[in-house]
Amino acid sequence: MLEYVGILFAFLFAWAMAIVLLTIPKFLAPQFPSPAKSKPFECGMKPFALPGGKAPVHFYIVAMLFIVFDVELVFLFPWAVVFRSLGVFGLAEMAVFIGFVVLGLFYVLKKKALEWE
Amino acid sequence: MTPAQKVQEQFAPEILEAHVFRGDEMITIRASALRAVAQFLKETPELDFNFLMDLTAVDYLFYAGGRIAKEWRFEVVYHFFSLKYNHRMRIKVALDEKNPEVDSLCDLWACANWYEREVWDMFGIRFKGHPNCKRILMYEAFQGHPLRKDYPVNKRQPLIGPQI
Amino acid sequence: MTETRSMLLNVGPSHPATHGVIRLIMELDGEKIKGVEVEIGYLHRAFEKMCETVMYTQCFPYTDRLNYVSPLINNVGFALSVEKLLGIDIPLRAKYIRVIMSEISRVTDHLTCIGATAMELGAMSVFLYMMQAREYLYELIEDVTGARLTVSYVRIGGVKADLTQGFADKAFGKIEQVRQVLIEVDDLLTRNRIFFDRMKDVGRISPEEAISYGITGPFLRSTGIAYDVRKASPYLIYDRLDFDVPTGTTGDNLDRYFVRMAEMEQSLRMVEQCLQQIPDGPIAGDLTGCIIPAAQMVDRGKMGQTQEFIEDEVTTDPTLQGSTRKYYGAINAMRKDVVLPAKEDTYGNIEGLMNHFKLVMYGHGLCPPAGEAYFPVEGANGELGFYIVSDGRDKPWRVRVRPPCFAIMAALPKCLIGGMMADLVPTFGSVNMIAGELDR
Amino acid sequence: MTPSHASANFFTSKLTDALGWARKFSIFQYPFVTACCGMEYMATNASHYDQDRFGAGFPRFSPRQSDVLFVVGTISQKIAPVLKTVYDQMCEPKWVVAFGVCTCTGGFYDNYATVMGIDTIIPVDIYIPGCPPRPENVIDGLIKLQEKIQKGEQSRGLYDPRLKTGRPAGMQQGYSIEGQIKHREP
Repeated sequence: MLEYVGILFAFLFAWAMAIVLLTIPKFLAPQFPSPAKSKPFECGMKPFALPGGKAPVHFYIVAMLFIVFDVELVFLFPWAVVFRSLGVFGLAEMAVFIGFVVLGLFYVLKKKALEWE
Repeated sequence: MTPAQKVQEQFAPEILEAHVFRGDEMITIRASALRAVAQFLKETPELDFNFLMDLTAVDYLFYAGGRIAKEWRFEVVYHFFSLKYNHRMRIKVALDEKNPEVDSLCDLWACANWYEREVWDMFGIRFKGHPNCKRILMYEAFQGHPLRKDYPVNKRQPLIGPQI
Repeated sequence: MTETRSMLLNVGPSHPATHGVIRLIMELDGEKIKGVEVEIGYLHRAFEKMCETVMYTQCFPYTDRLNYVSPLINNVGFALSVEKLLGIDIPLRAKYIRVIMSEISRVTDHLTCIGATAMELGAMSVFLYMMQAREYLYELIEDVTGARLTVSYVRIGGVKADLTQGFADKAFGKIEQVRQVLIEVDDLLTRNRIFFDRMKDVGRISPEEAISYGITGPFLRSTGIAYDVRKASPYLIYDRLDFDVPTGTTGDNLDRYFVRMAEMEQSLRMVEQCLQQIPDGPIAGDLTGCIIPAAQMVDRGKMGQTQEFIEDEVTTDPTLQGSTRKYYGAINAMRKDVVLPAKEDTYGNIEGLMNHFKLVMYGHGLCPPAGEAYFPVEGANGELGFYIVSDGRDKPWRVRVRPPCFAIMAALPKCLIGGMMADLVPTFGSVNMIAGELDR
Repeated sequence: MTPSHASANFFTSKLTDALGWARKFSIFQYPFVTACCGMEYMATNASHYDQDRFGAGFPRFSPRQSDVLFVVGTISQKIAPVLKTVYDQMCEPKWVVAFGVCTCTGGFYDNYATVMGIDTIIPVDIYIPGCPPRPENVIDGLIKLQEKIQKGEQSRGLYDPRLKTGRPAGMQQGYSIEGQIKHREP
């Protein structure tokens, strides 16, 4: 149980840092809100469309693909920790896992999902 | 046969003035003849003016303090250049003060679009047939045409800031 | 029924990609550019109106703020146009000096253009190397003209001052250093995969479109047409120098980069040839010699002993940049109604004083004959023409600058439409739009 | 909390000094570059006259992330509203540096198209004269700005050009007499 205390402290420290950094400017920096300051910045001109309008579907596809490969990366971390003890068996297991994801990559490339047409 | 002589021989009635100064040939024509002359300069094979180098205007209001008489006030000046024959030509179109208007050459040379917008912006000379003859250098709210001789040099129309 | 609408985006005046003063209203379909509307005029400073309110010689400070990246070429262009109006010729040494300074100024222009484009594509170190190379050339320009950027060095009928002592070998040294930087940048950029892919086949323009838009300069030469004013209608002494005009083939960003790099090499070669061929006139540097103090000269003048004054040199006040008669004849046309007399004559004898008075007093000044002249010069972005109308009085009636990058900016939508949003950055960098020259 | 000098007790003065010190060496500048001064701005930023030695080397191109507005080059009437909007959208504490004589007083462009000095539209902290100012001038201006930041001062107040921070009303008028074309009777 004891070894998990480290993670708890890391967690608390992260929250503490976030809270401190967010609140310090409230005390130290001068605040002068004005209507002009709240408008979105578009190179000094009046923006055409306020943000939050509709976005084309290509962005969505690219975002989804990123999520898939990012999650695959997350699974590699636990393997990296016990890499030595698992030995060849771990390597084979991971090769299969990565193989499936690379198969997915080839499918995406063949389907031209990354092209911007 | 220099290009100027060819144009003079072709469009004799339309020409108001033609002279050579320091090696530059220039011909002043009436506004109505501009499209025909431009077509002629561009299409005839031995002239082949494929470059419209520059298009500007000059305001001759009260020229030289009145010592030199000028029947017209504005002159729109076209500088043509031929890449093949490497010769240049200057055509000037005389416009009086009441309604300075001349045909647009946007469809012959694409660069005429912006040059004509600038001449409209600076001199207030209208171009018939120009796709969108808006101001190009000054802002929309600007009143008047600054490069005219009767526009004082530091008469400001500020968008924001003090009204001086 | 799904209705798709393109997104209107403002790549507005204050944006790093548009170098601060151009507003592009982009019609975007996701990342693809469907339509562009270019809005300029954010740096319109009324150059042409100001030139109408000042005398001819006072226009020079305005001309070097036109294309402020290569200011000397504007000065030379304006001076040549007024000299054509006056119909005067300038001494050979002054022509050589004008060509040397123009070519150095052209190299600084290309250095800034390629440096800025590379920085906008992420190659920060190339920008710093290019700025370092530009500092070497600014040192050269500063030695001769006194200022780094806004030099106002050229005068109608000659140049302000002669080259300094030892300018030639210092210049050879600096040119060698700039060549080293160019080799380094060539290694860094030309075979760099990212740079190559970002620039290849981006912002293409066809030769017919380029001609129809009246584009000249590196932009036109990159499409394969070898039109260069220095070769087509050689002025000053460009017919004596051997240089070739580099051209590209496809007219895309990469070809414009190659054309500018090759042109820098040609310009450096030209400067070296000029420094070897220049007719040696007395260099302005040596100010010693048997000279009479000005006060003593005035006393002798009062007593009428003035015959031998013309040859004697006068120690003018050290703040008056010392003696100018030594190199006067070499770099100024012998026209009393155009060029200011040498310092010694102005303070030494009454003819010089009257000559100086007639030239600088309001209303008297330099009065070209009534008429007009157009003189094209090869600027860094293309053909830079000055069309001057004079009415016989001392102020120009109309000064019109043919801005080379005006036509290129008119053709910008042609290069951008169809490309991706990110292609705007390298294309705009290779257009080398200089706002001072564009909006005048 | 605008730092005031009157009766700053020990704690707040030490905090202001600490804040001033921290802000002084981490200047994020918004380069509002328009004209020829931009070339000298590049030279000042490059390796020879390095601005980064003073902590000001990192230009930020969004007013949200920058605290010093470097106005570099002539400000024409057309771009004046843009400059005003960018200034308004900057977060506090903010300073403005007028880089070059065109921004200080309009320079020799006394005509219909130029704003004669940006202090007629926004309050300015440091004026760097010169056309363009040599990089040494710019760095000297930067050091003066750092002293101002260290003291926590800021040219504040509504930019009412006539009264508080703008130049005296007399100076506002088009003060060049010579350049004016006498009105011509046709």
